[in-house]
Amino acid sequence: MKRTITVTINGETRSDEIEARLLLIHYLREVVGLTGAHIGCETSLCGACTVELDGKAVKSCTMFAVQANGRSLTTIEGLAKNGELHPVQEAFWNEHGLQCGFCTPGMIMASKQLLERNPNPSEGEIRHGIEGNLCRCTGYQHIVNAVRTAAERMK
Amino acid sequence: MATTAAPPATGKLVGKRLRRKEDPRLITGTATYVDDIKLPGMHHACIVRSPYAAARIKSIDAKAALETPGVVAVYTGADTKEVGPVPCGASLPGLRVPHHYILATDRVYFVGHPVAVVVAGDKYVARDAADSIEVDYDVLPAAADPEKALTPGAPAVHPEWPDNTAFTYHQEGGDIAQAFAEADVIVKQRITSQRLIPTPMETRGVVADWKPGDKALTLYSSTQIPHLLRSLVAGMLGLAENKTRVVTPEVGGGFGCKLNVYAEEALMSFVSMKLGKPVKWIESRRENYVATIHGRGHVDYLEIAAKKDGTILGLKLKLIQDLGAYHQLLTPVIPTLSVLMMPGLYRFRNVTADIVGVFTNCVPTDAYRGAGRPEATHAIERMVDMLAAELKLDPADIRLKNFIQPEEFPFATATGLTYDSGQYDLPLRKALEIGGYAALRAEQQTARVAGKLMGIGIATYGEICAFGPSPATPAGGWESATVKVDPDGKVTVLTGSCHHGQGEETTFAQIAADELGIGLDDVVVFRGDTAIVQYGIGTFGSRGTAVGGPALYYALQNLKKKLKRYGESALGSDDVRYEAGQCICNKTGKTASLAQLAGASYRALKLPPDEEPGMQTTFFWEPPNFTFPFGAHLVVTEIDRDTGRIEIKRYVAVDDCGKIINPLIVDGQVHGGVAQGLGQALYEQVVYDDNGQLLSGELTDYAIPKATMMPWVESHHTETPSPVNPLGVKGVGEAGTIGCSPAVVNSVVDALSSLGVRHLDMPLTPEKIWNVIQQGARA
Amino acid sequence: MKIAGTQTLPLSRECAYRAMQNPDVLVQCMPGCESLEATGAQEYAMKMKMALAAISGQFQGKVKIADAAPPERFKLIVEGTGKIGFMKGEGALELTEAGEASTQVTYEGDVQVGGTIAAVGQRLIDTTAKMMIRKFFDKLVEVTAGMR
Amino acid sequence: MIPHSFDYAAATSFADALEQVAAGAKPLSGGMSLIPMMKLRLAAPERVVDLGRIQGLNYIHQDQAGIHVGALATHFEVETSALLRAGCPLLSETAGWIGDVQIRNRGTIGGSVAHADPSADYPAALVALDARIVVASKRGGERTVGANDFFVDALTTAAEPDELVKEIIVPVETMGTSYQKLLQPASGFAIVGVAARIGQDGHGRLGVTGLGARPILITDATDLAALNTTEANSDIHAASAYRREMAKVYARRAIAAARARA
Repeated sequence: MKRTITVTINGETRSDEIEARLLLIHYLREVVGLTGAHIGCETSLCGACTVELDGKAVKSCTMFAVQANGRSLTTIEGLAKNGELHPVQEAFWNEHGLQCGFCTPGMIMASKQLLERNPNPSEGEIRHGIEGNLCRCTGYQHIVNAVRTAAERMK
Repeated sequence: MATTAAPPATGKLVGKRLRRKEDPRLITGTATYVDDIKLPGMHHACIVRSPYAAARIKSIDAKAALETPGVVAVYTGADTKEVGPVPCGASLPGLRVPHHYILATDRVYFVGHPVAVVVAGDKYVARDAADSIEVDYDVLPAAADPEKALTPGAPAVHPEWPDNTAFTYHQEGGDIAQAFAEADVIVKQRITSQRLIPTPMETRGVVADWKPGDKALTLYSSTQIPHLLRSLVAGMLGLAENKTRVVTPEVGGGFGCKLNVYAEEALMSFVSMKLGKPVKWIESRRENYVATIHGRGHVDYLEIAAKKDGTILGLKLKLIQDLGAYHQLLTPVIPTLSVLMMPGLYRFRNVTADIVGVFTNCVPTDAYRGAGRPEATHAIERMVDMLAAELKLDPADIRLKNFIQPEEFPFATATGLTYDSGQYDLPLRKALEIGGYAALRAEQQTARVAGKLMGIGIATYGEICAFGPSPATPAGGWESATVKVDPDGKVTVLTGSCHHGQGEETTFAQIAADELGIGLDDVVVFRGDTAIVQYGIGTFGSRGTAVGGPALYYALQNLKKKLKRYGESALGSDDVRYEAGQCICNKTGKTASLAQLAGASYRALKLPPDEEPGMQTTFFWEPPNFTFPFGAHLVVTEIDRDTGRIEIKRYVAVDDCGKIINPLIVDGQVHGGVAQGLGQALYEQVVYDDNGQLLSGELTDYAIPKATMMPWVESHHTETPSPVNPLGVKGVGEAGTIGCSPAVVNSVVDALSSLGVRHLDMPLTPEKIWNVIQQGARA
Repeated sequence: MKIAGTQTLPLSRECAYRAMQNPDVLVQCMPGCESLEATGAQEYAMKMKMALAAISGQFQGKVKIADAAPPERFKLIVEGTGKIGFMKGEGALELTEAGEASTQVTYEGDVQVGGTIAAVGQRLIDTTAKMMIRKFFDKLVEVTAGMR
Repeated sequence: MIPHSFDYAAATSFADALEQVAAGAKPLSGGMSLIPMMKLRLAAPERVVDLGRIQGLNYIHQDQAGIHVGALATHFEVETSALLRAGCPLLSETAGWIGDVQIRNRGTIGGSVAHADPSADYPAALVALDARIVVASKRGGERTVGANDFFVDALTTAAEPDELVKEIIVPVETMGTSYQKLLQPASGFAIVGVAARIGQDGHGRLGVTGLGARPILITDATDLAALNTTEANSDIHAASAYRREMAKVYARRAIAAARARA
């Protein structure tokens, strides 16, 4: 049975008719056409699908799209404003916080959440803040650097 | 911590710590990976896989699936028998190659073996229908462990070869009998290098798009080898290569597991050709763990012979390689790379090695980051440490004593290689200095007195990179580059390398910009589309920059020659030089810019003598040799006696990858490599039960390192240029992985040596260490 | 996976043995078992619905009793396959008298699990198997209460 | 990755949720356990009732009975609640160990407690705290179950199929507390986790998760002998013997840390 949901995504409100079992990540990627968030597992461990739901980082593979009805989402595509990269994006670029880039959108969203809650994180706090996001390329060190420099920028 | 910035407008870019050109699309979520491709009329495939490691297929009932609304087709092995087989690119004398159908026909050989494919307009529907397919299996006994598979009476993986032996291989050099006869001491050990799952964050994925009108196939695949994939898939399907196009979009990590040709690539092509519609298949992580190759899977029996003073005389190896059920593209050659690397950085010239390749009812093994070299290095570096312990020598001293010396290069090894260049003591001495080795040893003494288990581990490694001279590789070991200058003077590089995260859009642009004297932003680097890029080999074996880079360099030299000839024509002089983005007349000082020269070449009004119009060159470069990077890693650990948990207190990596094009990217490669080496050393482990069920079948049970599990890596370098190529580069993709695992294990064994421990196999889980400590305490 | 344990039943050994061979008793005691239909001597086709919190799945399989040596020992073989995986358990049960109307059952066996449940359920398989055995015996005590 | 079809309804109130659960719907709270199982098709409920839109059930407030934590309070809310951090820091500390940031943002205490995963973190704290779990049904109204009685077996609680967890009541703390956890590195679940409440005299109680099918309560923290005989789980990540020893090691650590805070 299909139902209609209304969601605000990156500031724009839209309505779609969907199946109850449609996962939020599939809704974003295939219905809305925002393919920035990725799918890297089915056990909610990799974090590649991380988006913000009402300001909180969530794994969009572990939510049904119906659960987002009436709520507000921010995806990686919504971070840059007026052609200006978000400081976390800029920092990932400057510090080489990515290689293949597949985990990067989720990693950036998790890092953004981390800095919103803790503007001055230690190395350990950064590592804990992104432990829900797996990266197989970087060994995380340049990501840690990126979050640190983003924190500086955002002060 | 060095912060990078936008590159300078001009000046030398090679050697600079520059941020990457490819990143803007990746950090904004606007890059295109396979799963992001959406074609008109596209259908979705779901694959039914065997839950059994060994079974006869009695029947397949797809009636319910075919009746599911939205399902357009179901295919089984009976439909696809004519396609393929899945290719094995390796040839070894006497190699037994089972016929590898793209879908199982009468029998399944491993958990995950594809049995049927369901196609529907909607992927949710395809998944539902796949569930309704009933396969009746007659379950057979399985052989899941390579050593057990070799014992008489073990279940035969392939009934036609009851001994489960796919091949045996022997190589020797020098006089091993003499070496062992002269030895004062012989150390023996069984050392395993466990099966690992490569786990790129992006699983595999394929979109096949058959255009019935053109009778042409476009195959989008997350692969490291687009051109080889085109050749091989075209062959599997009986298509002409010029009617087969492979497009490699963004690739979310490969680490060797996408250096392959998989059943699904041909299967989706087959389906698209049958249906005349584009078909997408995206591997789930579950599938990725059971159906994409695994790495490693060694059991090594080693013996090292030495003099009392620590001089190494020779090494014997018996290597049992777990191949899995089939040969994928390079499966049987991976252990032969281990044999090539057996001498490591050491001067001894006597080796003998025997490999037994064993079939098991498990997913095939193949290249995973380092492919054969981490296994070899791990074994040698453990043996050297055990030898040092036996002789009560310092592990650093015994290495320094045995290193090949700088004046001995090029050095011919006992395994038939010629090492290009090296100053092997440099990274070790540097690592010891940075680590404060003497002070660490003193600290360790104090710690021991206080009852603490502190360890200091050293591993030095040599690597064989830049695969490779064509005679040494199944498909050709050269690489290609095209450089095009458009009429506006902007430059496009088409490389046959197929980077997937290594940053070659940036490093290649640095090389091109420097050679042409233009800015980084004036260069675009393009790869991964066989319809656009000239034939190439691909990115693996640390060859991207080490083989693709020189190809680009030579293409640029030819381009500069051509530019000079146009410059001579434009400036009316034969005394012209190309410099800083323009041709300059040495006599008059008059100049013609790159844009003017390129423009003139396309207008073709004043063609230089014997010159063709257009400003483009292509170069296929055949490397004369491999390159041999090297390095030293030093790891300080402390072990919690109560729990067996290992804490890494210091990690110092000194890597020599020849000339460095971009230090930022090189550090990133080292960090990532170390993470994968550390994964093997401490966490990662494929667990098959005796029936061939994969128990570590998801990220919930297979632990790749998280941010919290990684130490801070102090990454340093020495730079010994390679004489093999004009850039002096050697390659760095696999270095960290190779150096890491022996350094970590040596450190942990060092920490536990006071309890009488001389060797431990990976992964060093807390439970394993705790058990060792309990035994030590009892002893 | 190896399983082993002991359980005391408040029944005489003969009684306990008979109960454990009785398909009407087994169907009630095996967690999730919906039906047992005889397909041969001491061999039954089984339908089972496993439900453990949210985890659920239908299994089809068979139950077989082998090596019967009444009233001392027998072998119980249970196999089931379903969409979420398959399991095969083989256990040797030994009954010893433990006083009047009390029997100690010692079991030892091996459980194989495959498919999705094996690949993703590692953390829970051991716990679940033990729980199923516990439930089996608890129910056996309950069901046989009137048989004394 | 793709679940079976199901009927979905969002509960408009707790009463509505009870009605739907009584009619056979599977409750969906944060979904952190249920949705992965549905994606792997290990779970296939025909009807799902979404509790996520019930207003106000994520409360955390204090009265004479203790601190009341509404079932829909997320792990993040429990972790960061000023009231809990001051009044029942053990629960906050334990919440901070669950999964990762994203999971703590979505997962709820009610969902976790109802799921009763043998490796979950909360059960250790709840039995140590002697917390009370309020469950409710349309049929029988509300009843309160002590935590140690609530966790019955692996994935099995004292709640009937038509009952939902409504709130958890924890005491206002008078002792020093600590939660210490040995992580399984892949999943982040506890190989063992020990919650301790210890007085200055070193006496107190412990809750242990991960060791057995259900959390183990030790009422006398000076005597860990019970851990020697408890049935201990075994899997590819830790054999029984190691788990048992680690339970003792982490118990000692939790006791020491808790006592230091007493």
